[in-house]
Amino acid sequence: MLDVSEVRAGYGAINVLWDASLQFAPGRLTAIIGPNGAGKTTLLRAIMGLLPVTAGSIRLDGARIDGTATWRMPDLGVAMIPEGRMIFRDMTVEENLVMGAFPKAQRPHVKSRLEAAYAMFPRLAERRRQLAGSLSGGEAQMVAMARGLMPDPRILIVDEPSLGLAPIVVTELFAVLARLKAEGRTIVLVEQNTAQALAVADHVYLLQGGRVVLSQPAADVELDALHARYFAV
Amino acid sequence: MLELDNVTVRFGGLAAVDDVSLRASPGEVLGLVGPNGAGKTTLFNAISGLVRPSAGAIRFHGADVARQPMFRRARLGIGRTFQIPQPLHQLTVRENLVVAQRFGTGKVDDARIAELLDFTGLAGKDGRDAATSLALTELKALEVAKALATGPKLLLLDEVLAGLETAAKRRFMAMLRELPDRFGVGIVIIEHDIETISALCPRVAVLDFGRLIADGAPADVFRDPEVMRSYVGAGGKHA
Amino acid sequence: MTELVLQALYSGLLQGGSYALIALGLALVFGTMRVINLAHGELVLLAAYIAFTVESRLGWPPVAAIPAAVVVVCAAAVAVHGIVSRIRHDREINSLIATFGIGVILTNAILLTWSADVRSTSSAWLQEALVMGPLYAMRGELVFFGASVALMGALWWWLAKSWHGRAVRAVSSNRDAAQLMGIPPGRTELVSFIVAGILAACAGVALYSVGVIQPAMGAALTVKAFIITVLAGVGSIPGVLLGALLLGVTEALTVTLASSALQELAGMGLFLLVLFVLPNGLLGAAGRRG
Amino acid sequence: EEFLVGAQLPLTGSLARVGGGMHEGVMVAAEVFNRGNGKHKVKIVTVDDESAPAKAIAAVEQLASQGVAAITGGYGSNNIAPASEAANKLGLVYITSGGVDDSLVAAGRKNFFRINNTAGYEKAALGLFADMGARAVSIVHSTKDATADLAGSVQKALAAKGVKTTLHAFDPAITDFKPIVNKIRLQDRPDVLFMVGYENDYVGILRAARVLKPQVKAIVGVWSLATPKMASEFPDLMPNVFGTALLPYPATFTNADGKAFADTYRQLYKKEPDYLGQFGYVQSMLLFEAIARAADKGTVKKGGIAEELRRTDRETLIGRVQFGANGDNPNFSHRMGQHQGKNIVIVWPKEHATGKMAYPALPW
Amino acid sequence: MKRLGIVALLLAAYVAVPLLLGRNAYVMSLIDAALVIGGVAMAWALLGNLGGMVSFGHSAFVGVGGYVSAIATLHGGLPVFAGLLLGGCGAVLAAVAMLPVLRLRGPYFALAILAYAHIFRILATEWTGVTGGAGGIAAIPPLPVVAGIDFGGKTGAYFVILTIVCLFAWLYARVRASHHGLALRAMHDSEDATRVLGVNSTLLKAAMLLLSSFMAGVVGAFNAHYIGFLEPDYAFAGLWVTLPIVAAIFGGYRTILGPLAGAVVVYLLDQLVFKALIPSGHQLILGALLVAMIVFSPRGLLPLLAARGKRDA
Ligand SMILES: Nc1ncnc2c1ncn2[C@@H]1O[C@H](COP(=O)(O)OP(=O)(O)OP(=O)(O)O)[C@@H](O)[C@H]1O
Ligand SMILES: Nc1ncnc2c1ncn2[C@@H]1O[C@H](COP(=O)(O)OP(=O)(O)OP(=O)(O)O)[C@@H](O)[C@H]1O
Ligand SMILES: CC(C)C[C@H](N)C(=O)O
Ligand SMILES: [Mg+2]
Ligand SMILES: [Mg+2]
Repeated sequence: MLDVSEVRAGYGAINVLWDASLQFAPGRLTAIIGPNGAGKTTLLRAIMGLLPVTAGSIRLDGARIDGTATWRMPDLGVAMIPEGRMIFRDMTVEENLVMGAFPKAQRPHVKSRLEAAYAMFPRLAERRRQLAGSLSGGEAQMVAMARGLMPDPRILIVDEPSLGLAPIVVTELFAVLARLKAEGRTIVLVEQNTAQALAVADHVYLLQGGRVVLSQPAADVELDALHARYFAV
Repeated sequence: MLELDNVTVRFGGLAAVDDVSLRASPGEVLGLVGPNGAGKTTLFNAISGLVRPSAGAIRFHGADVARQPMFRRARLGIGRTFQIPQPLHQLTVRENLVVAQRFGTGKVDDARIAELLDFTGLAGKDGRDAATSLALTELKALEVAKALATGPKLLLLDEVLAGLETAAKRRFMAMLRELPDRFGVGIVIIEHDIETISALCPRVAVLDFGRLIADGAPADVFRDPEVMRSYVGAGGKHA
Repeated sequence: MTELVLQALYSGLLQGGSYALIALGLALVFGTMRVINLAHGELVLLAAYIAFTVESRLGWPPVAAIPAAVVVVCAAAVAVHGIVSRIRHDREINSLIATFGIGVILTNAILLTWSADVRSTSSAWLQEALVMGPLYAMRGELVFFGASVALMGALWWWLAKSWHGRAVRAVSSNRDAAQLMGIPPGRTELVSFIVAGILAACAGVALYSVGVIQPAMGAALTVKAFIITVLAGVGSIPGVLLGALLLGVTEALTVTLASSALQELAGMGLFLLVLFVLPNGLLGAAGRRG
Repeated sequence: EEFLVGAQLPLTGSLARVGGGMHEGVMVAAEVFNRGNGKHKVKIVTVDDESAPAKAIAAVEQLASQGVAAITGGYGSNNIAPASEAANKLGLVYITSGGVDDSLVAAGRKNFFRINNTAGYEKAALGLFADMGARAVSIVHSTKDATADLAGSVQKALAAKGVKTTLHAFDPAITDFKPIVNKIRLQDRPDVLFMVGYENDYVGILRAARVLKPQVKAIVGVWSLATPKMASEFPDLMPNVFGTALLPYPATFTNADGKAFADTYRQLYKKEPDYLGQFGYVQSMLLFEAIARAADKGTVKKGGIAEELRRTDRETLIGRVQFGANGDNPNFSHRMGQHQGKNIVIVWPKEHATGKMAYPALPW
Repeated sequence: MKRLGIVALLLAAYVAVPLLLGRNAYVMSLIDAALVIGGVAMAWALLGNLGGMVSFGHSAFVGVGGYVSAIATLHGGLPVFAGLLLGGCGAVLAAVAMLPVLRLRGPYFALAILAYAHIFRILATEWTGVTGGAGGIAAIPPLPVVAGIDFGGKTGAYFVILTIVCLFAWLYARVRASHHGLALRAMHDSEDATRVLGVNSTLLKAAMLLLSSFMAGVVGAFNAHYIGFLEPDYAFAGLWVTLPIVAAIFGGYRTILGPLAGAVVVYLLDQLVFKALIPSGHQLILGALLVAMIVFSPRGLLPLLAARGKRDA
C-alpha cells in the first residue's frame, strides 16, 4: 500500500538516499535497520514530506504522495512518531497529546484516546501538567510515542522508539507495537534494537550508505550473520 | 574523589533527586541506572553545576563545590557529556576541542588534541563543521572528546551509548574501558542497557523516584527484586 | 491625599487597560512566532487614522470605523506576514529588521497621506466625564477598558482552548512536529498575524478615541507594547494585562506622589526591577531544559 | 538676478507639522516678493532636517554647497542652535522665528537673526495674568527646552509679583494628564491653569481638565493654541481658552502687506493662513528685502545681507522689527487671543485688542 | 591576498577619498556622519556577533560618551583627544551599571538596555546643573588644530573618525580571532555546553558589553565635538540605535567591515539619492530597500558581493 520507489533525497547539496525502493504491505510490520547515518531517518522524513524527494516516487494506495504537504498526511491516515526531541516543548504533556488528535475527524475522540495513552504510559499521567520541555529524555520519548498514537492512524511510521527508554518501558513498547499490528495497522519501524525489532517484524530492510542492501522476510533473517556482515567495523 | 551527601534537587513540589548520598573514588567506573525520570540526568546536572541542589553537599577532592559556578567545576576536573549531544555550534570539530582545552586547562596543546581526535575516531573530521555535518556516532564521539579535552578527573557520561548500532557500541565500549588508565579519569555512566552496564562497570547505583535504592556489584544489584520490578519489569527478560 | 491617590490608581488602571490593548497584538505574534513585529505601532496608528478619516469625512463615531480599520490593518498584517515568512536565516534578528523597515514605510506613508497634523476625536459622547464618588473617568476610557479586558479574555481562550489557538502555539514550538500533527504551519501563522491585525485595529480606534495621534508616534507605541510584552513574560496573555496595569498605575502614582517629569523614569525603573527579580517576566514560564 | 535662498525646516519627524506650517509662510513670502519686486527674484531650495540636530547641520551644509545666499527657517531651538552655528561657520546669514531660547542669541553668532523670543511670550502671558488679577497660577510644562525655559521665566516673574505659583513639568512622552490635573484641582486650587507645551499636550491637558473640572477661572496656553484650526478641530475643548495669537480670526488684514500675504496664502494653499505661516512669511520677507538691497549695492558676497538686515526697521505682521547687536528683535511682544465661539479675539495688549476677554470662563 | 586588499582599502580611504572629495564640504560631512554611524554600528555588531546579544540601547553609550567628553573638555579644560578616551570610559562606566542585565536573554536583554538609555536621557534632562538640562550644551570645544591640520574641519575630522573606526576594526578582528573569540562564537547557541567546558561565559559576555560600550562611547564623544552641540533628546536619540542596526544588517553584521560599509552605503544613498527623489518622505524608500535586502540577501551586502564575486571569477 505504501510504495517507495527509486527515491533520492537529502539535505540541500548533500544527497543521502540513493535510489531506495521499499514496499510496505498492509497490516504488516516492516522493520528498517541499518548502521548510524545509513539514512533511515532521512527516508522517513522523505516519506512524510519533511524533505523534498529529488528523484523517484512515493505512492500510497497507488496515488503519488511525494510532493504532498506534510500536514496533509494525517488526513491520509499516515502518522509519524519522530524521535523524542520533536515534541512541543512550550506546551504541557497533555497539550502535546491533545495536538496529536488535531485532524478534524479525530477531535471527538480526544478523551478516550487520552485515557488510553495514560494507561500505556502511567508516567505521563503523573506529568500531565508539566511543560514538555522539562521532561527527562525517556519521558519525552514517551510523549512522542503517545502523541503519535492519538489519531489512531492506519499507517504508523516510527523512528527508534526505544531510544533512551528503560527496559521495562521497552518491553511494554514492543507489546504495544505487536498489538497495533494485530489490530491490522501497517507499521514501519526503524530500530537499532535489532533483536527486538525482528521479533515483531514481518519483513526487514537493511539500509546502508543510503542504499537498500537487503530485503528479506523477518523469518529468514539470521541475526548473527547479519551483524557480522553489515555492522562489523 | 566525589562525595555526595544527602543531595536533594526539587522542581516545585517534585523531588527529582531525593536525599542521595554517593561516593566515587579516583579511577572508578560507576554505572548509574534507573527508570525514566528517576533523576539520573538531574543528578549529573547537580554535580556539574547546571542546577543548584536544594539541599545536601557535593564535595570534589574534599572541596565543597555545591555553590561553585559551572565553569569553575569544569576547571576543577568535572567533565560531562549531554544526553542530547551539544556540539559547539558554528565551530569546527577541532575548534570544539581547542575551546574545551583552552578554557578547561588554561593552555592549548596541539599534540594532545591530535591524540584525542585519533582516540575518539574523529581524526580526519577535524575541519568539519561540528553542528551540521556529523552523524550521530561522530557527535557522540565529539561529546566525549570535548569532555576529555578539559582534562577532567571525573567524567559524567549521560547515555553516550544510546542509539548506537551494535558495532559502534562495541567500539565505544572499548574506548570507555581504556579511559581510566589512559587519561586517569574516574567515570560515572548513565545507561539503560543492563548488559552493557554489567560489562562496563564493576559497581552500579540505582535511582528510583529520585532515591538511591541500590548500590553494589551488577550481579547483586540486578538480582534485587525491587530493582527488577521498577526497572526491568515483571517479565524480567531483557535483551 | 487619599482622594488624590485613589484617582491616581483609577487613572492608572484605565491607562493600563489601553496599554494592554496596544500590546496585545504584538504579544500574540511574539509569543506564537517569536517574531517581534516592530511595525506593530504603525499598524495601530494606521487604524487610528482610519478612525479619524471615518469620523471627519462621514461624521460617524470612531467605533464605526472598526470594520474598515480591521480590513485595512489586516491587509497590512498579511503583507507583513508575507515578508516575514520569506525569511529563512536568522529569523529572529532578520524579521526584526524587516518589520522595522515596514514600520518606516508605514510612518512615511501615513505622513504623506494624512499630513503631520495632530488629530483626536471630536466626539463629545466619548469625552464625557463619568463620575463615581471621588473617581473621574472619560467615558471613552471606560468603554475601551472594557473592550480591552474582553478582547484579552477572548484571546486567552482562543490560545489556550481552541484548536486553532493551540495549533498556533504548536507551530511556534516545533514547526516540523506541528506539520506531522496535520497543522498547516504557513496558514496557521497567517491566522495569528490576522488576529494580531484585528487587535491592532481595535487598539488604534481606541487610541484615536481617547488620545491624540501624530504620524511620528508609531515607534513609541511599539516600544511601549514591547515593554509590556516582555514585562508580562513571553506568551502570557494574562501577563500582558497584569504588566500593563502595573505600568499604568506606577506611572500615575509617580505623577501624583513625586513629579510628572519622572513618569517615564519610573516606568523604565519598574521594568528593570521586575526583570531583575523575575528574569522571565511576571508570568513567563521558567527555564526549559537543554 | 535670481538668488537661491535655503529653507531648512523639519518636514518629517516629530516637528513635521510645525515645520510644514512655517514652510508655507516661506513659500508665500517668495511668491509675494517675486511678484512685487521686478529687479530681483528669489528661488527657495528646501531641505528637510528630519527634526534632528545632525540632519539640520547637514541640511545647512547641503544648502551651502548648492550656493544659497542665505538661510531662512529652522524650528525648535535644539535644531536651530547647531544649524545656525554651521551657517555661521560658512558665513551664511540665518534668520528664524522657530526658536525662542535665549542661548541662541547669547552665543554671539554675527550672522544670526531672529524676530521673536521668550521675552515676548513672557510679556504677553504676564500681561494677561495681570489683567485677570490672577492670584495663583499652576504652570504645566513640557520638559522640552523652549517650554521649560518659558515656564521657568514666567514663574520667576510671577513669584516676584507675589503671585502663588506651582510648576508641573511633564515628560513629552506622557499621554494621560489626569493625575497632574487632579493634583492641581485638589492641591493647588489656582485661578489660572497655564499650559506651556505643544498641540498634543494641550489636547491632553484640556481633555483631562474637562473630565476633572478643576475650579479654575481661566485656562491659558502659549503657541499653537489660539488658532482657527484648533477651534475647528476641537470645538468642545477650545471655548474660552487663551493663547498667543498674532491676529484675530476671522483675520482682518488691513495693510497692503497683510492683504498680499493672506491672498497669496489662500491662493497657494487653499486654506486660511495660520500663525506659523505668518512667522515664516515675516522672517523670509525681511531676508529677501535685505538680499535685494545688498544686491543693489553689490555687497551680497561681502557680508552685505547681514549688514542690511541689521538696518531693518519696519512694521510687519508681527509688529515692529529691528535687530539688536546679537540679532534679536527687542521689540517683539506677543499678543494674547481667546477662543470665543468660532472666533479668536485679541484681548491683550489693550492697543491691539479686538474684543473683551471673557473671565472667568472655561471650556465646559 | 587578503592583506593586499586591506592595504588597498586603507590607501583608498586615507588618500583617495580626501583627494577626490575633500573639496566638497557637504559630501565630506555626509561621509563623516556615515562613519560615525558606522562606528556605532560596528560596536553594535561586535556585541551581537561575538556576545550574541542584540541591543536596542546603544544610544545610552553614544549619549554618555558624548556628555562626558563635552563636559570634561568644556568645564574641566581637558584636551579634546583625551576627552574622546574619557568619553569611552564614561560609556564603560554606564555599561558597568548595566551588568545585571547580562542575566537576561534575547529580547529581555535588548529592552533592558533600551530602558537604561531612556533613564539616562531623563537623567540628562533633569540633572540641569551638570548637563544643562533640556537646553543641552552648546559651544562644545571642536577638535583641535594640530601641526597645521584642522581636525575640526570636515576633512580633518574625517581622518580622526576614520582612524578611530580602523583601530576598532583591528581590535575587533583581534578579539574575534582569539580563543576567546572562538568561545564567544560557540556560546550563542549552546551556552551551557560551553560553560561545562570551563568557559566563564558571564565574564566573557561582560567583557564584550564593556568593549562595545567603549567603542560606542568614543564615537559618541567624537560626534559631540564634531557637531559642537548636545541635548538629551539628540544624545540619546533612538536614531543611534535604529540607524546603526540598519547599517550593520545591511552590510552584514557577522563581518567586521560590513557594518561600516552598510553605514556608508545606506546613509549616502538616503541623503544624496532618496532625499532628492522624495524630499519629505525619503525614508520610505530606505524602508523598502531594507525589506528587500532582508528578503533577497539576508546575510547583508558584503556577503552578497562576495558571493557575486565568486560566481563571476
Ligand atoms: N540536517 C541535516 N543536514 C545535513 N546532513 C544531515 C542532516 N541530518 C542528517 N544528515 C546526514 O545524513 C546522513 C543520514 O542521516 P540519518 O539521520 O538519516 O541516518 P539514520 O540512519 O537515521 O541514523 P541513526 O541511526 O543514527 O539515527 C548522515 O550522514 C547525516 O550526517
Ligand atoms: N525543570 C523541571 N521542572 C519540573 N520537573 C522537572 C524539571 N526537570 C526535570 N524534571 C523532572 O524530574 C524528573 C527527573 O528527570 P531526569 O532528567 O533527571 O530523569 P532521568 O533519570 O535522566 O530520566 P531518563 O532516563 O528518561 O533520561 C523527571 O520526571 C522530570 O520530568
Ligand atoms: C514659538 C515657537 C516657534 C518656539 C518653538 N516651539 C521652540 O521650540 O523654540
Ligand atoms: Mg535516525
Ligand atoms: Mg536522563
